[in-house]
Amino acid sequence: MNKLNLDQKTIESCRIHANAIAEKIVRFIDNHTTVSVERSILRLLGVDGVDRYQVPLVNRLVDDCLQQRNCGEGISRYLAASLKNTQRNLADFLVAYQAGKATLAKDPASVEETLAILKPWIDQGLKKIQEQKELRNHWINTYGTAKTQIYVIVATGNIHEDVIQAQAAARAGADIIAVIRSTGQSLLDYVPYGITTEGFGGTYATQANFRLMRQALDEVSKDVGRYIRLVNYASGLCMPEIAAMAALERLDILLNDSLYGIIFRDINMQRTFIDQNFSRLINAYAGILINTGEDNYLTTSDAVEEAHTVLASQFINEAFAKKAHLSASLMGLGHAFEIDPEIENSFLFEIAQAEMAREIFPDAPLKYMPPTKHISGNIFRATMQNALFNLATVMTDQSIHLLGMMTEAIHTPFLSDRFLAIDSAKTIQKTAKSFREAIDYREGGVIHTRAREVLQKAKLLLGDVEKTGLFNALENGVFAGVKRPFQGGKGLEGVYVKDKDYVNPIALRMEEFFR
Amino acid sequence: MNKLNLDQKTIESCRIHANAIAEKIVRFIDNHTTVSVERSILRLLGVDGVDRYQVPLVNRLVDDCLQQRNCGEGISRYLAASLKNTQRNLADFLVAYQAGKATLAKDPASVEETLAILKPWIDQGLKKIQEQKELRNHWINTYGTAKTQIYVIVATGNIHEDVIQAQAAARAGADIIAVIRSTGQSLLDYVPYGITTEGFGGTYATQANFRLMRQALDEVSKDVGRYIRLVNYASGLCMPEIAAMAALERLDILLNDSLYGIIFRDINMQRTFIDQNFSRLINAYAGILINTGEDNYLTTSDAVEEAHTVLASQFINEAFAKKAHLSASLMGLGHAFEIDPEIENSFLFEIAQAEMAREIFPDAPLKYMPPTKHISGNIFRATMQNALFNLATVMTDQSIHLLGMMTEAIHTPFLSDRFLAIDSAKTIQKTAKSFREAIDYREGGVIHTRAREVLQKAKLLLGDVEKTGLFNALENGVFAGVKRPFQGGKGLEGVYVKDKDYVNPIALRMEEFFR
Amino acid sequence: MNIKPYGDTLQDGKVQISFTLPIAADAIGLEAARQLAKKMGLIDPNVVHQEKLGDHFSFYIVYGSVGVSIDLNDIHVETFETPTMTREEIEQLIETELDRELVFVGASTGTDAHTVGIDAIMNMKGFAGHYGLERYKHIKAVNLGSQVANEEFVRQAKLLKADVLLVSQTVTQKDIHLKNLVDLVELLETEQMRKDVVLIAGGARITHELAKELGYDAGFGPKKYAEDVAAYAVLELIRRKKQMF
Amino acid sequence: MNIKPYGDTLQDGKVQISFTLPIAADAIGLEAARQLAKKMGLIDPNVVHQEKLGDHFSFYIVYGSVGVSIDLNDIHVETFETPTMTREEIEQLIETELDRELVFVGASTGTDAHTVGIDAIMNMKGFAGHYGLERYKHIKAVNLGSQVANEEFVRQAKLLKADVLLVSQTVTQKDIHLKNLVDLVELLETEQMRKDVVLIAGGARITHELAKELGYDAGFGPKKYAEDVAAYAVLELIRRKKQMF
Ligand code: B12
Ligand code: B12
Ligand SMILES: Cc1ncc(COP(=O)(O)O)c(C=O)c1O
Ligand SMILES: Cc1ncc(COP(=O)(O)O)c(C=O)c1O
Repeated sequence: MNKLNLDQKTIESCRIHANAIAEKIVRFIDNHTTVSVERSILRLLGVDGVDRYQVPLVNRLVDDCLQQRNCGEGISRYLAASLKNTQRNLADFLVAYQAGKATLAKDPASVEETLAILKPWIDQGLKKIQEQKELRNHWINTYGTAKTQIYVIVATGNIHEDVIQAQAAARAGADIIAVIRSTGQSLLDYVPYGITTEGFGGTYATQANFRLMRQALDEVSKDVGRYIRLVNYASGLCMPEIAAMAALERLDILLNDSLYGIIFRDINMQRTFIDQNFSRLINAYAGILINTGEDNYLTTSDAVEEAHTVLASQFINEAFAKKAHLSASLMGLGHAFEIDPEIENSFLFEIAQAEMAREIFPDAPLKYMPPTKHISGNIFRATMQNALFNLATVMTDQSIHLLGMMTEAIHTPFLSDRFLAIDSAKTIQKTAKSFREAIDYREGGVIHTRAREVLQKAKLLLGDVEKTGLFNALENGVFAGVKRPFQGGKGLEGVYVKDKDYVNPIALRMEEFFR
Repeated sequence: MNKLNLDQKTIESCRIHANAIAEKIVRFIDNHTTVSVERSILRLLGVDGVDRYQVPLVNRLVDDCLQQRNCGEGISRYLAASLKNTQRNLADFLVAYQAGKATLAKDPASVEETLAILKPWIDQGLKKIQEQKELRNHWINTYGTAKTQIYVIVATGNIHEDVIQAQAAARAGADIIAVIRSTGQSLLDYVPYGITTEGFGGTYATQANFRLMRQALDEVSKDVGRYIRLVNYASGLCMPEIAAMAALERLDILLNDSLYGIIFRDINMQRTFIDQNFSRLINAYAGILINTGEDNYLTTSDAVEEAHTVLASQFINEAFAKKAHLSASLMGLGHAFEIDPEIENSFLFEIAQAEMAREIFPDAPLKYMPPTKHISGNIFRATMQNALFNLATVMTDQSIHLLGMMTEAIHTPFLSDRFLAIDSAKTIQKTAKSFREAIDYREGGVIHTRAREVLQKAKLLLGDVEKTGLFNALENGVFAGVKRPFQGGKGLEGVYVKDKDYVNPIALRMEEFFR
Repeated sequence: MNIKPYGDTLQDGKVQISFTLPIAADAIGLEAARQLAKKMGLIDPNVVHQEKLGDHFSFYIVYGSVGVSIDLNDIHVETFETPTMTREEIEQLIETELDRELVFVGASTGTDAHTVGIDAIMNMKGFAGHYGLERYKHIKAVNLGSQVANEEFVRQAKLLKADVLLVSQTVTQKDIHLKNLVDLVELLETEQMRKDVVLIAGGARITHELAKELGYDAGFGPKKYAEDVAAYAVLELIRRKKQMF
Repeated sequence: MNIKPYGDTLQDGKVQISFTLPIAADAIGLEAARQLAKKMGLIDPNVVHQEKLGDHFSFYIVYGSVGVSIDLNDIHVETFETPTMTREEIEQLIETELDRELVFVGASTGTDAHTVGIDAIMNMKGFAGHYGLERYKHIKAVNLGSQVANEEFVRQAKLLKADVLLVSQTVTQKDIHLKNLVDLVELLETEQMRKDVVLIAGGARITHELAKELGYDAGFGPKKYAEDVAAYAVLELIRRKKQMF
């Protein structure tokens, strides 16, 4: 039952605008590839490992391709040619390549040849993903999914310490564990390798770390009788690669949003839209839920004035996700409880925003972020703010409930911070269980009025963005007030126009799957 | 606008039962007096001070009366006779009496003579009270009264330290300061004298302490532009005496409830109902708001099962208050947020209870107590619980908002505890300002249903109590599950049947005022 | 084994502290807070919050790492882990080892009006799902209620021939409970009854260590229920009985 | 003057502490918590809460009185009370004492992506009602944004002939900010630019003391705004100018 009775026509208009906005970008995307897309293909074909300077083989191969050849033809065609020329299977070729005994072919194979030669590895990669997907579905069917899932982060920098804390959190009631990445990883144009024990404000996302944590969570899932979901970030310069690794290692959720990278990490917009599209295709194929980053806008710009930008961005993200075959059930659109509590009726504004998201995206597993910007070193006040947030989550029936920490303004969570947060969230879930069904928003009340206003403003904004185009809009700073030039930012050098004979054999097969 | 639409007929029935219950007790009260009532008369006539053993003169005089004469005739008649016999004015007589140079008259004066002789002192006492009342009204008219007033306690045992903390709290936003009494004071059959600097879990209630604190609050009231109200306890064995002192020293609110004394302090029920009646008359005359103690029941008995006893008791307290001429605007009926948060939907039960009280007693300045029983040493969890309570206060439009302290399970409040509590309450008042007007309770939802149930059960209970009589009901343990015998408990020895020529000259004049 | 507090990494020593200082909320206050934390053993204390509490007070929240650690080998908890026994086991034990009705007399003494704690231990209904002593076979549980003066308590104990005395104290402000508890011991000694009873104290702020210090046989705090108390008392009575022969 | 923490009575010394221990939540844990509090100088520590955090960790909340006190005479806050000046006063000061345009170059350096802090100081709009440096007459404020490598920062500073460098650091986990801040000083020294600029650090966890230690001229933490920074920098530039003659 809709509690706000928002105007369906306005919502529809928003979707039409958003679709048109995404459409234009997708046309651009379709003509381009990036180094990271190419590396992801290699990863899904089974290329792994690093050289003795810790440079991943996938980077070595793609760099070779770049330096001597044209990446716009697609790494796959060179790889296929190499296998053909050397008459080796992939594993053997890689050993030889790494030992300097084989090089990447000078000329690419044809598209047909490529598909034929690589077929065994394509099959193998996709099969592995499908197996992981089935395994996940099996777990979920066995244990079910909480209506509101409790999401906490671990971020010690040391994966072993993270494991201890993740398991403890799961036992205490957490449903979802996110391993925050070390600051700066999103700016690296490669994915670090192996188990890592040192990071800053987070732990490096590596395939080995993924595997270690997945195993630990599977273990604890059995004990607690809940499937504990694992989260990482397919964001920054290696979006599709992380998605590929996540698909292979059965991560369940990925923070995955180019807009975040553009705005907050100054990643070049061309690069990251292209990367995002392939990463979302992989996610859709692997059944990985994505979380978008709209919540971050309000940490930078004013939460009262700019609330509609969050909604507008959610519509755009929805449109992009649809185009990458993500179903609504995998669109964890983000929003946040970020208004200054010193503003009169700000709690009601928050409720309006959260309820609006719920009503407009009824099938999306919305991700609701806690207050962060207006949390100070006063841990007691923070505890109070988080209690209000926890109640808002129950009131508006959010799906993914990222818990606020009392030490938000101080450090990444201590073990005890997480426990106290889980205690608060679970207690409020219980004590206010049927709150949503016990109240209605009064017609003309602050909540009602606010929701309408925000929706209206989002529609106008989307109309404008449709007119100027998303690239221009980003240049003009529509989101979070941050302006980014089309040619600026990090990673543009990794963008290539596709040759007319370009092929991405993985994407082909995945697209087929969805047809 | 009523948010629960409770059945008005059921409410009316409750009031009829409660009135009948109180009626019977009042008939009993009318035939009796107590040592404390008599001492109060003396206090209002201007008798003050202690002897060299720290025994108050009012106790000395009434004890004399008891030992040698019949208290049922009323101390006033003996005092009047003494003045007449010694041809002294009151002050001189008291000096002589204290020096052992005069004694209390052996025989009482007649009623007419008594009224005539004591008139100057009666006039003087009542005038003082009226002046204080006018002063209070002046302050209130100047500064207005917050819709929801923030109430905090000070309880250091040292009145000077209390003063510092009370002023600090007022500056931080508190509207009402209660000075908690030292444990055990309510069992003393006299009121301690003078400024005190040592108490246990509270500070002794003395007239000198009252004056000191009133002065300090007047000072700070001017600075903050709000009239800061002062609270103490007219409860225990000296109910009417404390009321008299409070009237003279311009206290604004008194905790004043015999049921509390009976149940939690094992005060004899006869004694305390008689005491209460006169204390409430004084309060009515002085414009002092009373707070009743129903909130305490749920600290002892189960808050879910016994919720209706709180409502029933509120009806009874209302009936008693009416009989003592207290207007609705002076009936600060008590209730509390006391359900275990681990119980499903307990927050909704709390809302139901609080909203119900609001709807049934629309003109009463309800006093809402924070969670106490279910607060543990986990100060962070307590902070969360108090946040929910603060929100409930806003949602249900309570009048007097007693703040919960994070250290409730540990000690009486530290200075910082009070600040953090005020910060939470004020922030939530702001952030959720129009919450009440933005939501409705859904027909058939948990809140609605619960309120109806509780009201229905209260009606049945009141019907039963009417049948058995309140004295019997207390013997049977209807409230808080505590049984108290009619002849048991403390203070019965201070109860006397009124002689047919008994007179209480103060009560006479006050009753006249209300006619 | 040496252990330190744990923030998010083993041996990081992280602790959180808060306190008020009776000075204004300025740079001097900040530095005073930092120095206080240092004196408490914090290395590099981080004053994460300063709040003005009126003009003459300021509140601080500090995080930091303590240098000190605790050697677990140095921890000697008086072996006072009461054996976990069920009500039935305890009843059985009384039957086989003592074979008589035991009398437990309890009260909240002095001016303390808190009964919920003593009721939790004694009354039929018990607390948090643990039945109280009244429900035990072979135990006569007499709950005198609250605000019972020590003299009255001792008088009743004598009268009822109590085997076990249960004293509850909740109000602890300015250490009022200490005085009250010590007075009772002295009174029992005067009356030459001390050795004839198992003397037990309880309450939210009572620990076994404290109770022993004050001359009690045992002390019980939060999260202790009737079966803990009964098990301890019965075993102690059995021990005393055996000693006598 | 000697001061102690204040609970509800002068000199009562009351503090609150919380921490986690890497051991189970049992009697040994309780005692370890108590002993730790004692080692931190608490007299009669009161462990008011113990909570099980999984099987291998336990959380404690402790109240108690510290024995130590702070002598206010021992507190020497480096006289770094920046004079409270308004924007207009600062502009005036530049005009009369320096008579030229000053160049302030700022950035959030290293991999730090937090811009809100440096924006608060530099951007037109400012923060919490305090306009930023861009709005000051006679100040050219160049905000390079975030994630600026030290090398790039120094290059721009040179290019722009910066008088004042403003460095913001927000992420402090595992002391990443220390490395970053120190590297910048070294780079400036290598480039022989250190003495030519007023070098200022800022951020939520930056204190003046820390900044000085790391070789900066000043450090600014929370609740500091453009006028504090500008006043300090301008006065420092004036001081240096006077010294030169
Ligand atoms: C309920 C309550 C009341 C009720 C009591 C009703 C009743 N029938 O008991 C009422 C409302 C009457 C009340 C009044 C007052 N209270 Co009161 N009250 C509380 C409250 C909220 C809960 C206590 C409780 O019942 N806990 C539940 C029981 C089950 O726990 P427990 O007592 O710890 O018992 C367990 C164990 O300790 C143990 N145990 C307890 N006793 C015994 C005995 C033996 C022999 C054994 C073996 C075990 C044992 O077993 C129990 C089960 O595990 C606390 C705050 C809090 N959340 O703790 C304040 C609190 C105890 N009260 C306090 C005060 C100051 C008062 C007053 C003095 C205030 C005043 N000046 O007006 C008054 C007067 C009472 C008096 N003089 O004693 C303070 C005490 C501060 C201190 N440390 O000294 C507290 C901490 C509140 C506060 N922060 O100010 N109170
Ligand atoms: C907003 C925010 C973000 C936004 C930043 C958006 C933006 N455009 O800046 C986003 C969402 C992008 C973000 C991302 C991350 N963040 Co962040 N973030 C915050 C948050 C919520 C608020 C910070 C803020 O803006 N404060 C408001 C400003 C005005 O305050 P301020 O910076 O202290 O500035 C004042 C003073 O310090 C001073 N000042 C500041 N700089 C300077 C410079 C000079 C020269 C001077 C004179 C003065 C000065 O003046 C200002 C006004 O008084 C804090 C938590 C919190 N509540 O504090 C976490 C927080 C800072 N983030 C944190 C982390 C770990 C991250 C991530 C690394 C997490 C991850 N691994 O994904 C990422 C990546 C970013 C990165 N690598 O830097 C941690 C840092 C932990 C630590 N101590 O190291 C915090 C504390 C959260 C937490 N508890 O984990 N974050
Ligand atoms: C979509 C998205 N990506 C990434 C991040 C994390 O930042 P980074 O990995 O760039 O440090 C966030 C943080 O909230 C996010 O929302
Ligand atoms: C009506 C009433 N009287 C008195 C008290 C305080 O208790 P006492 O003064 O008996 O210690 C309370 C406590 O809440 C109360 O509600």
